[in-house]
Amino acid sequence: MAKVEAKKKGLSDERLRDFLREMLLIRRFEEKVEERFKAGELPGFLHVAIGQEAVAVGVCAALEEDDVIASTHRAHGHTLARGTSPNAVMAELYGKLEGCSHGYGGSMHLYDVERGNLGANAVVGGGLPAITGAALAFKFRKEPRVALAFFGDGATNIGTFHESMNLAQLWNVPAVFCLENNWWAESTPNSQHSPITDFTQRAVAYGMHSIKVGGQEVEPVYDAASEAIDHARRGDGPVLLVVDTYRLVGHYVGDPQVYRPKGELQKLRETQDPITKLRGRLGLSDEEWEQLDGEVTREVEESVEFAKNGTDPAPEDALKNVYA
Amino acid sequence: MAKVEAKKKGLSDERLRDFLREMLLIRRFEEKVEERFKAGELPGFLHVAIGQEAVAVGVCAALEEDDVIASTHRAHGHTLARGTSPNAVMAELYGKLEGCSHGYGGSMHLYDVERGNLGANAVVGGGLPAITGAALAFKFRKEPRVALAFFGDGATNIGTFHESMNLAQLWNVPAVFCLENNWWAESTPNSQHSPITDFTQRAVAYGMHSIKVGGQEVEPVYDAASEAIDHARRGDGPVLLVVDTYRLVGHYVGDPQVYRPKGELQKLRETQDPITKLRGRLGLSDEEWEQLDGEVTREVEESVEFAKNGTDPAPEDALKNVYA
Amino acid sequence: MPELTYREAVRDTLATAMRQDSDVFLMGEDIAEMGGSMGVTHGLVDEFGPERVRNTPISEIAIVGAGIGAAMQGMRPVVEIMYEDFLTLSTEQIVNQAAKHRYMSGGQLKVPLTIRTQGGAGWSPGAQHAQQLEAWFVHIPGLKVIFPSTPTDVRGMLWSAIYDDNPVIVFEHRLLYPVKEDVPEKLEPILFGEARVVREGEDVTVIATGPMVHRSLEAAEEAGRNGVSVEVIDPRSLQPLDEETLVTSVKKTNRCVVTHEAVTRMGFGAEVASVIQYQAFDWLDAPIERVGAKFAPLAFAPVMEQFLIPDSEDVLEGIYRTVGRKRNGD
Amino acid sequence: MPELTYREAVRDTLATAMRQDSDVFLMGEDIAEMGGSMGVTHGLVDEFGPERVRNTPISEIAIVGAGIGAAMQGMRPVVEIMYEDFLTLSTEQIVNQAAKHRYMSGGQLKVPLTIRTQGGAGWSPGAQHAQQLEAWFVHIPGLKVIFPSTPTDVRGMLWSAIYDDNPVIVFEHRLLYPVKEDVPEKLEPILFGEARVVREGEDVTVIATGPMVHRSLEAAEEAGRNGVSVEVIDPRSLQPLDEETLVTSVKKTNRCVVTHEAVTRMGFGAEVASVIQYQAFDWLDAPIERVGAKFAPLAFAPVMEQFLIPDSEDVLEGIYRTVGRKRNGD
Ligand SMILES: Cc1ncc(C[n+]2csc(CCOP(=O)(O)OP(=O)(O)O)c2C)c(N)n1
Ligand SMILES: Cc1ncc(C[n+]2csc(CCOP(=O)(O)OP(=O)(O)O)c2C)c(N)n1
Ligand SMILES: [Mg+2]
Ligand SMILES: [Mg+2]
Repeated sequence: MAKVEAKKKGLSDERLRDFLREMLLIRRFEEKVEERFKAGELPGFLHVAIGQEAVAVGVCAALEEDDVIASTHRAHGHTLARGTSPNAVMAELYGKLEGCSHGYGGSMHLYDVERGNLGANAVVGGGLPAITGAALAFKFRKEPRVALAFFGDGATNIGTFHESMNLAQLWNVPAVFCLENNWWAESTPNSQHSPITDFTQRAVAYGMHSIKVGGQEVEPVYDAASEAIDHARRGDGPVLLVVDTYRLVGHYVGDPQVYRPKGELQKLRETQDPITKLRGRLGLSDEEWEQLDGEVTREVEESVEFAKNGTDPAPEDALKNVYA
Repeated sequence: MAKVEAKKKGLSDERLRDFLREMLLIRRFEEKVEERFKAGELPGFLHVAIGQEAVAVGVCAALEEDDVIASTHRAHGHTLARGTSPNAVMAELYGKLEGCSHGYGGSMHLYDVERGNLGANAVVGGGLPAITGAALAFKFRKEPRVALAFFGDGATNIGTFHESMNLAQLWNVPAVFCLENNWWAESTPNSQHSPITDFTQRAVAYGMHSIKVGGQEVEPVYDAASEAIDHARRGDGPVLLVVDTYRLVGHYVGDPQVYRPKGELQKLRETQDPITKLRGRLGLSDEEWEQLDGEVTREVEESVEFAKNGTDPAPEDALKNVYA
Repeated sequence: MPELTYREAVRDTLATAMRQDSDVFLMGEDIAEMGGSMGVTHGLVDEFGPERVRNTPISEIAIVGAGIGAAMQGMRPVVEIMYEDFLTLSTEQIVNQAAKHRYMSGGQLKVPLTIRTQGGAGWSPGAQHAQQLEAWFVHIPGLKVIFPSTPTDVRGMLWSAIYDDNPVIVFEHRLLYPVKEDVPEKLEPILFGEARVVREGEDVTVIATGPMVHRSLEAAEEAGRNGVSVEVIDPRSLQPLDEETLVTSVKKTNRCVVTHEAVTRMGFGAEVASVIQYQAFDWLDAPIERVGAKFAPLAFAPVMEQFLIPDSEDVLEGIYRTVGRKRNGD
Repeated sequence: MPELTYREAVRDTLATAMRQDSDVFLMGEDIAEMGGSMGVTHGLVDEFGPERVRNTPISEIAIVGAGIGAAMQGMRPVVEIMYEDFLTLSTEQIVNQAAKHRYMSGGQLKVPLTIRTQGGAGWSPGAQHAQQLEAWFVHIPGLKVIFPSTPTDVRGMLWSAIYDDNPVIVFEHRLLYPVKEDVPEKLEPILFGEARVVREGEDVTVIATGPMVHRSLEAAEEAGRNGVSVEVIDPRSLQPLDEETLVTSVKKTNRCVVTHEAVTRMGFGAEVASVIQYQAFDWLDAPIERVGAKFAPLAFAPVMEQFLIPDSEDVLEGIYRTVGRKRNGD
């Protein structure tokens, strides 16, 4: 495993401000989703990524335009960070034709193929084999592209993870396996789902290169992701990128979290908020903060308006798109 | 990983002679199977374990009577070593009611529940989850029993292997995962199925204890297996026992082995025959050898007679045993 | 007669079995503190502890397989697969192992394993959280398959599943969990292979499973108001199947509608229709109607989802088609 | 007109596609030097190299999934699953992923993936190496399912599968590989959804798949000698299904036998029988007969195995039952 020091090439403050904006946009978007769900406006069920914004933003920023990703049930952040507009994501959550999956997918199936988003997956580990296959296609075609899968710590317990990692390393394809370790799989803590706490150990089984980084500060995440992605793109093989992070909310919106140790959440929210950290790092004045917050909040509000004004599919549309 | 020295507590020559007898019995049994298959007497298709006799014998000798095993498509050796009579195994290969699975199973589904053989599995990796579950039952019931799964190097690529290992370690059950690494999965060499050559690396992913030993000498196999089994029985957790060995025949009976490098087989047969090695170790005279060989050969011949004189099931028997 | 929801009935059965029998234990994702994603096992970990109410990793094939292994040792594990969609990850162990160990061993082994799972659309869970796959398992000799539709049935049948010496798959349905009913004071086991005549009638037999039992009852009421007398039968256990009760009813009514929430094509209704046309051929006055989901994955947007899955209107239309008249007699 | 075996026809199609199209490649266990466990891909690695004829680890779920990923990038992978029994390990990716990506993305994606597999009893492979599971996949919207029974059909249909923009599962059958036939000089694509009338007849329609097509032809000859004129139809593609050809035939003959090697209960024949009874109700003079495997896993001992799986005798009996007379007119 390579140790990643936050390389002191250093990102410009401007770039970091862009990251902050993106992270805050995701945060406000997720909060709005919680609110609208509780208000009974959103069908289905939802998972938000509050606390994990630096992972989505840091990793997606390190990708090139032609790269592809696969996401998970906790998909809003990845999708926004990959460039899909809040309008398109929110419209999808409202089940509208203007949604990024045209109302067919929903929260756990956000797609944006034009932006290299091959889709969020509601089956844990479900997206990993396809990322391996996409990377294989890039290798076949000698295209300098990388395929990256997001997944959680819980997903490392499923067979698809194992088989995909083994295959990717064996075939030396340009894939990055980005493990967002938030220490929980729903209500099941690390200690009840995995016999290890250092997830880079998973990579040893395949002789795969791994990189571990803390996920609450966006700059090191970006650096580590860049290193992993470059490694894969160079043809040096796939990488397991372990990002240790925190889920600062319930598993799903409305989760009473009876299983969570009292106080854990409060403490984490106070000490491990990636947005607070980045704001501090940038030394933003209250005024600057208010302005930024105002902007993204408006963007999110507008996405709700956009979504509500969107077009409902016709019932019979349900019979379209079954086959190409 | 613990390094296992062939502990010089040393097995008595008598015990080793028993091992040799057992190994030779398996060898002659397998040769007979090849012969009878080629003569068109045996239905279905068959995998023999010539070259791997020391693994079956060394490992099974280290088990207690109340322990249980699960085997693979290459099951004859394990089954004989676990104490099922050649008669019962041969009768099964002939599809007779006297067979150890009463004609319902066949070569890849040899069972002998009375002797703790929970069955051979024709699905690669198929038996591992049940071994984990059997071990869990022992733990529940506080019985000092161990459950052991045999499987091959190829099986380490399948999801059931991963999930079973993870679960076994997480729950600290008395299971031993005995990997018979013969470097091939059918026609696919190690280099085309696994990105590693030291299979103890697989255990690191679960923080599982592992032991590696060469499989062509029965004594170290026995010692390593004893250590692994004791470890599990003591409650110290499951163990991955890697036994590096050689398949001195084709994958299946009749396999032309077009894929195998010229000369490999010949060389291995000359240098890596576990029976030759043990015979040398014991310094058996030609006379002693002839006598032993005569005995086991007769036993095998008799098993063929027994099988041929066995009872064919009635056609309608096929509708029995579907439900308990 | 206590009133229980379907959810409580499942919980009550599990608790009762665990209280009397140390061989019974539960495994599944998030079944402990969280009580499972549907809250079914809520509170059980407090009474029975985390060893017997085991949270598992996300390892659908291994937990079914571990259940098989424990069952072969004589325990009676109840494994929960959170959604039927994830059963697709366990099929190898269910189909090749659980279903066949007894057979392949020539009768040496038993696999008293219960697999509980749930699914069902109607709440926009999307295409990977609502499939109904019971038909698959009916195709596999060695498995038993049940799909109880009421609190009383699930209580009695889950009990029988736990104490069956064969692997049993119990299909529950998301939308049935809150359904309430007075149930017998004492848990009464219900044998498999006995269909339940839910409502008697003379003109048409509706054979319905799971949520469609309730939707069919609504349709039957409405049809009754229009002068069509509908008999509703719930097979409850799909394997073994009580062909006799179904056939007897159709021989009386001469008309049949089969309905389930799963996709119509190759759904369980295909088997039922085949059995009925075969055994009641001379009694049938109209083709057997099948009412199931239309041929598409489950769309997210509620308007599309509703279009795909069958409701009481669809059953009613099936009833009217089979009695040869249009809705409202026009 | 060259003569090809079924095995050679598959190989010829794969080679032809790979020659003309660098997007086509093969993945599967032991498909390179060994040519697959059935020798189907024998020699292809020599012509196309190990990159395009890729041996894989024993990773059934990942290789199907990798096929999905490559297909989403516009390649046309052909994945081989050695035995249908092992498809049970891939079902999650087939059912939740391959079948649904297009739909869940609202039409953004295509998954031009071909999955070839084979199974079939009759040579004592035991209970885990001979199951026929085609019915499962017919239940899943988004998949296409074909089961060609002759060299000509497999050649033309495998071609169409490779060039279909949807996931297609190709069921081959162990005992069909050596079957020989004169095939057209040039590979002619065969569209899905067109059943083939294999033999014309007036009295009974036999709808048969895979090896049962051949066994049904034998039965038809024998029935003919006894004065019963049998039409044999092979649907060839099970999804989409050419209902019209099947129904038209039954409307002509007024009698129908459906046969496949898979277990009868919940087998593909259940769907066919349901469709026929519905659409040809008024034309049917007898209940539709289903002839499939009896309800048990596949036993090893040949005498038990033979008892379980249907042969031409069983089809013949089905034919005689449906025309209302016993064998040999007694
Ligand atoms: C195969 C499968 N099993 C179970 C579930 C139900 N489920 C949804 S999310 C989740 C936990 C996932 O944990 P992790 O991978 O760590 O992701 P996180 O939720 O922490 O982001 C589970 C069990 C599922 N979606 N897929
Ligand atoms: C899940 C599954 N996939 C494929 C096969 C076909 N198959 C039978 S044995 C074998 C190779 C197994 O290799 P390994 O595990 O190393 O055991 P060995 O044959 O070397 O003893 C394969 C691919 C199978 N039986 N099960
Ligand atoms: Mg997590
Ligand atoms: Mg091997």
